[in-house]
Amino acid sequence: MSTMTMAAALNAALRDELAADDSVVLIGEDIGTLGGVFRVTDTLQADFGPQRVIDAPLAESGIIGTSVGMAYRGLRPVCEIQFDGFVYPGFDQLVAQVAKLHYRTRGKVRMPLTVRIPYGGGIGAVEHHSESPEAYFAHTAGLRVVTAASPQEAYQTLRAAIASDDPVIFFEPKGKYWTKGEVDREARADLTTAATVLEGTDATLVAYGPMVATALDAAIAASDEGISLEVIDLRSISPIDRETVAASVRRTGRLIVTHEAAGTASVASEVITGVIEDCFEHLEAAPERVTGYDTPYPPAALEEVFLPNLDRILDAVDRTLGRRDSRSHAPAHVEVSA
Amino acid sequence: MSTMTMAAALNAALRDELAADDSVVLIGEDIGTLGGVFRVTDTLQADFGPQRVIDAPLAESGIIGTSVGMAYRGLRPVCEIQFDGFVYPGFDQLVAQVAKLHYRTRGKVRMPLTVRIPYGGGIGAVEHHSESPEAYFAHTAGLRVVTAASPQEAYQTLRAAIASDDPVIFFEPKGKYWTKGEVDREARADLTTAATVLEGTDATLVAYGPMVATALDAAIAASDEGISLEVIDLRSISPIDRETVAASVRRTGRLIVTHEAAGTASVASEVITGVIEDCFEHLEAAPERVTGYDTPYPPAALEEVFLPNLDRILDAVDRTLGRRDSRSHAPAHVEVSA
Amino acid sequence: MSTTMSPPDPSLVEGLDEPLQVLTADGERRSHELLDPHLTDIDDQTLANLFIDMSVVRRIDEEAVALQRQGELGLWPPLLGQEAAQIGLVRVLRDDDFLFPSYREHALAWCRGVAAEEMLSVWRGTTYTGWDPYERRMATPQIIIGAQTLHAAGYAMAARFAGADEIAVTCFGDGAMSQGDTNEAMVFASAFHAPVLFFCQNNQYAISEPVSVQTPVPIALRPTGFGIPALRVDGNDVLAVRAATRIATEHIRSGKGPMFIEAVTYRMGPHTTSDDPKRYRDQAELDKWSRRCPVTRLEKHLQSTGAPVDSIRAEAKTRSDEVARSLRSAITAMSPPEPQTLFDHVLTTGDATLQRQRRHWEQLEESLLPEAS
Amino acid sequence: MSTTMSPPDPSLVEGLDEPLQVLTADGERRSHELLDPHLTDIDDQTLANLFIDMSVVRRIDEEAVALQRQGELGLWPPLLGQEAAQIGLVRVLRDDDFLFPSYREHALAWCRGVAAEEMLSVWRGTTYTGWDPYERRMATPQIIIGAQTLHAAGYAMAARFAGADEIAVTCFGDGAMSQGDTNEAMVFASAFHAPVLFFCQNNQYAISEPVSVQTPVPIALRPTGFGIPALRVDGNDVLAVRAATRIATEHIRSGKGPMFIEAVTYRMGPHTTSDDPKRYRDQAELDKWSRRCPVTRLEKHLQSTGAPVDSIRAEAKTRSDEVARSLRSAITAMSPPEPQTLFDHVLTTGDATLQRQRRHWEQLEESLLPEAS
Ligand SMILES: Cc1ncc(C[n+]2csc(CCOP(=O)(O)OP(=O)(O)O)c2C)c(N)n1
Ligand SMILES: Cc1ncc(C[n+]2csc(CCOP(=O)(O)OP(=O)(O)O)c2C)c(N)n1
Ligand SMILES: [Mg+2]
Ligand SMILES: [Mg+2]
Repeated sequence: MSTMTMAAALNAALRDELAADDSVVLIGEDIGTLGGVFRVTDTLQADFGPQRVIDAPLAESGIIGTSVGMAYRGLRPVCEIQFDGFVYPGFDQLVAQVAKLHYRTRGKVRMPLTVRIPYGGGIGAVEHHSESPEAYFAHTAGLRVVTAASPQEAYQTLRAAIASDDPVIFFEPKGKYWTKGEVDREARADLTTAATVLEGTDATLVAYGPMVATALDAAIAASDEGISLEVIDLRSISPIDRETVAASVRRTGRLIVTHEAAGTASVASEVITGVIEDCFEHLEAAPERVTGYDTPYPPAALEEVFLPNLDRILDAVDRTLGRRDSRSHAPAHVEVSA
Repeated sequence: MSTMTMAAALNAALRDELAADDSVVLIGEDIGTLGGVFRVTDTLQADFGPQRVIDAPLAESGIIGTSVGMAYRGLRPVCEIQFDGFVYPGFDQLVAQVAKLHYRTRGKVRMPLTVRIPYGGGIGAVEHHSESPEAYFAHTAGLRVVTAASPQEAYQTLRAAIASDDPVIFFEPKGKYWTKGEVDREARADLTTAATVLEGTDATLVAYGPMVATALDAAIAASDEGISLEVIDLRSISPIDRETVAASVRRTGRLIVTHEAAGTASVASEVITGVIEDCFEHLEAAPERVTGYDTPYPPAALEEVFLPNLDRILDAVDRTLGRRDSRSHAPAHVEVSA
Repeated sequence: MSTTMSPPDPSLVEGLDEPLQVLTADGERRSHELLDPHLTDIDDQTLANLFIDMSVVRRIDEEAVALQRQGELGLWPPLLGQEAAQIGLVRVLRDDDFLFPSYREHALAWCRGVAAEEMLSVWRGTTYTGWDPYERRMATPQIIIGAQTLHAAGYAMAARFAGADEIAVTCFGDGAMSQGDTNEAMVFASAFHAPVLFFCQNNQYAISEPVSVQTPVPIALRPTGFGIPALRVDGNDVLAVRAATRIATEHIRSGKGPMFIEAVTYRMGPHTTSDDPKRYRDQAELDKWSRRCPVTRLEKHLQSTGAPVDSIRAEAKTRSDEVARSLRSAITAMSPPEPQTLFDHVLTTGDATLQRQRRHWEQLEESLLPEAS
Repeated sequence: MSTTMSPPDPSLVEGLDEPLQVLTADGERRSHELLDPHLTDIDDQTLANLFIDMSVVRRIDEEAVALQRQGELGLWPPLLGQEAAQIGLVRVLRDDDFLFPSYREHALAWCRGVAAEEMLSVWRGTTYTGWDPYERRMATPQIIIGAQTLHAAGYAMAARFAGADEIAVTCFGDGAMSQGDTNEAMVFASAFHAPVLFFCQNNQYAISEPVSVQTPVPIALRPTGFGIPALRVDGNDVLAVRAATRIATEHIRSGKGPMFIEAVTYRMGPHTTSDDPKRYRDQAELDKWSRRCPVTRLEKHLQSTGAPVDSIRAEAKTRSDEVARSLRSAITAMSPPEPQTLFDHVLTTGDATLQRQRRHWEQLEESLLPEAS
């Protein structure tokens, strides 16, 4: 066990996989000499050489497409997309090739790619640097889509993603890169189960990635008002661990789902629809979603308006609990934003 | 009024827009001399010239990206993507440029593009020729996403799409290209409202594009069993006309949503979540979705298994109505597939 | 840095003015300084084998078109006219070279041991993949234009990193030259000095669009801008393609990086069985190219060499008839996949959501069994 | 068809061995057969104006870097070292030529009348667009590498279809040469004979990656493969860039189709204010390029022509101080956008779903007003 930032935990996971398996190669823009714009690949090229940690030409389709070819020849490419907003030039190779090759070839060809995407906002960045495109990939059959909320999870989930024979889109909450936590490098994770990070009785609050911390803050604030929230970290965005979510909602009867991405046709829509299918009869109130609004991600000066926050979550909690007056949160709000 | 196929109605809409507005240009692969692989642009290049009906090099990003530039200079490009599965190379230009430019420039730059995409399956085609990618675009703020179920709607919706100052992704149900119907070329449509194509009292069945016909068949089959289904054609996939859907569900208390696309994080998830938000208290049973399964679109020999059909819709109707025995549909099934 | 970079080798492209050729349209063998050294193994037997290969794949093509007409196939993209380009290429590749084709390279599949019915199964709609890519060292048909070129570049990068000397070969058409992926594949191949052969069959058309819609200059010029040497060869001259392929593969295998071949040929048939070429090209053009038919050309050449043409022709016919016969019986006997296989191979491991969908489908099927009603 | 296509003009690219230059690093004017005819208007006043332009934009750049340090900006991509490339280009374009830049072309914006604070507002995070693209005939910064090159090609296609004689100009970097979009832009420009100038500032780096990661051959070779003539010019020589731009724009305006200029320059600063170049390049390289500084070079040249350098320098200083002063007051006075503007301009017309989200947000804000608690 040792304390490290999430960025360091990801670096450790990559280092340990590179060391453990010769077929693992990293490819991306500026991941070599520079060590990545977030330093997640720092020192890896120096230690494993330019053929295992590859500085790629500036072309995302090329990065994904050549990784498909490398996978054909038995390698396990780990692609880095520098920022969320730059994955779209590689979208065709991801949805038409990476996601489909195993199905297309009836299992003959496996695509054990991992595509690392630093994602999410709240960091005061310029356009295309704060997006949350996970729904596009969750809607795409043939891909696993995962994220992590803590250094420990980042470490073990990235290792599990690289070890998986399925293509995995790994969304790294870049806003949490510098948060610290204990990391046990012996711990292993599966890619399929959600985690109940806080037990509660009044309502189920589902979050993942960067929103898990906010969800826990909301649970604390709610508890000040005698509301007990159960907080679930989805971890796997696709497929979703519907068992864990439904089991919780059966107990609480109430559901709130939150993420940064816009709400329409989103992961929140899916979690809510899944719960409707799994345990409608247990719902005591309409599930609520607290997500980014249906606008493009805005300039930094407006991102606090766009992003779901404590107040919006607590407001939704109130609505599911049939308590309409949100003012009571003003103190909590002041507290937290102080 | 005259009777024509949907393909002919689309051709008429393009012809009438080209004639009505000099700034309208068509661009796509094989849309000139050939008149498009579905003949939707037949004779248009001969009549309006190669600078208004442009045979483009084989590059979808190039088609969308140069259309953005043409729009900058005041043109209204109508792009044809030859088949649904070929839109992904143009995805970056669509979501990062077309969808964002109006927002990015605070309204200074408008992107009155129309992107025509023949979509959907059931035509025994090869890979990448039968997909339904609408959810990717519905999740993308800044785009209008529409479709049509009849020649009349195809005509008026395409004209409205071209006339709109918003970028519009127009999904053409290619499986219905050869269905005939009356077309009134004077009729005009908006791009925002859903249509109640059949009134009913027991449950609301929401469909769009190619599934509207199947939904109507289901309503007929259901009526044989004394079940009265209200069928709503969404028409606008994004934004969704939630008013119309909610108003219906408030009356029927039950909801089934159907489309060909895979169900996870889909338009069906969104319609159901929207209804939950709008009229949860009116729901007498869990809403049901009847969609493509969460697999890639399969080879032709398996598409009948993949696609939602009469039986799956009626089965869902039974479930919302708490009637479990589906066997009663066997005759209806035989009837229809005969 | 580029400021101190040397200008490109002037001999970066050969055949720009006139595609490289050793067999004239009349089958006369012309001597060729660049190509002849790579044709020293050509004897009557080799020529006969090439003729038989080309005849058999043409017959498979004809059978496929007929089977499509009879409703046994949903679609078929004929290779008619491109036999020399494909046979000239594949017959001098090494068995461990890996091929990344588009959808029209039936001759490559045939020469890699793929049964005709396996090829056709994809176009019958029973599967997306007719053979095991690893067994044949050939990926199955790629329909997304240009996508496979990046796969080949990546495969070649991996081969180079592994210190192996096999090469990757990717086939694509004139239309594919416009796709970002094809150009990015040249970027990566050039940047990583990857052992990959870019083989472009310029059959003059992308469906209805003549190559002039894609580029006003010869295709073989394009790779030179990426620092990739190119050969522009008469794609209807099987010996020229064979020699060019040898030049390119020797260059690539010796560690000199990627190469590009533009095989100038002609798609004598429709784009696919659902295409009607009369809408966009005239008979005169077709006639002009018919006179350049690669199979007739080789046949004439065999005559000129005094080879036993009649017995070779007979041999080709016998082989073709056999293939056609077994193909027909195999295709008509081909049963559709089991419906539940729809749910297989989405992920390599179980997925609860999909399992649940599968179970629900099974229950519904169960409830709909005729005897049940 | 390509079989009958003529080989490319051998003069398709100039400056491959040595970038075209008329001002040596020491500011000496060398005669140049190709460029001199396009510099006949150069006199002391023109030189002085160019020097002042370059000095002012460098000062804006310095101020922006300082403001970022002080927390007034979130980020800034310095143009330091690329003044000659940008001023040499923009000062000979016509006012109605439309520019499609990347994010580093501050000098272009300045010369198109954009106020410094308008430029910086984007990097302050208050907006994505600091000016009206139609008013300045210049699109606002494009961050997706290569995307704007297709916009320029399309704009030029529309201009040609309209029979207009303005041209489109797109700026991008060495890294952008690897993107599919940039290559597709050359495909479309070439295929449609579009009046577009591709202006690549090869500043030797894409963030940390030297240009050798993108291509082993000179960038200026790339467009020739698309049939687009190219000029490779010393991007730190404002006169050479000016002359090259004139050659290119005359070529393009006369209906001869697109052209490409590679301006060989150097990013003397970090990629952006959050970059640390020490991690990937050494002092020696920096020193080498400092000796080629475009501003010093022009200053030395002014001296050699006997121009009143002191007064020109003074003039430049006065102008720069003015700009800096008004910039600072404007930036610090700049107020953030109203929160509810988040919901504006998604679509051009109302959208019920978003209206509803906006109303809900307003109600929540309302309920959270401090006085309410
Ligand atoms: C990305 C993409 N866009 C469009 C298509 C539709 N399409 C199929 S084949 C074809 C023409 C290809 O021409 P070419 O590359 O010359 O190959 P050929 O068919 O002549 O062998 C087109 C446009 C496709 N398959 N993929
Ligand atoms: C599609 C895309 N991928 C990655 C990035 C991240 N990125 C921003 S600038 C840059 C380097 C660009 O280098 P170059 O084109 O040479 O322009 P320069 O910054 O040197 O002016 C990269 C990789 C991006 N903005 N867009
Ligand atoms: Mg072709
Ligand atoms: Mg650069």
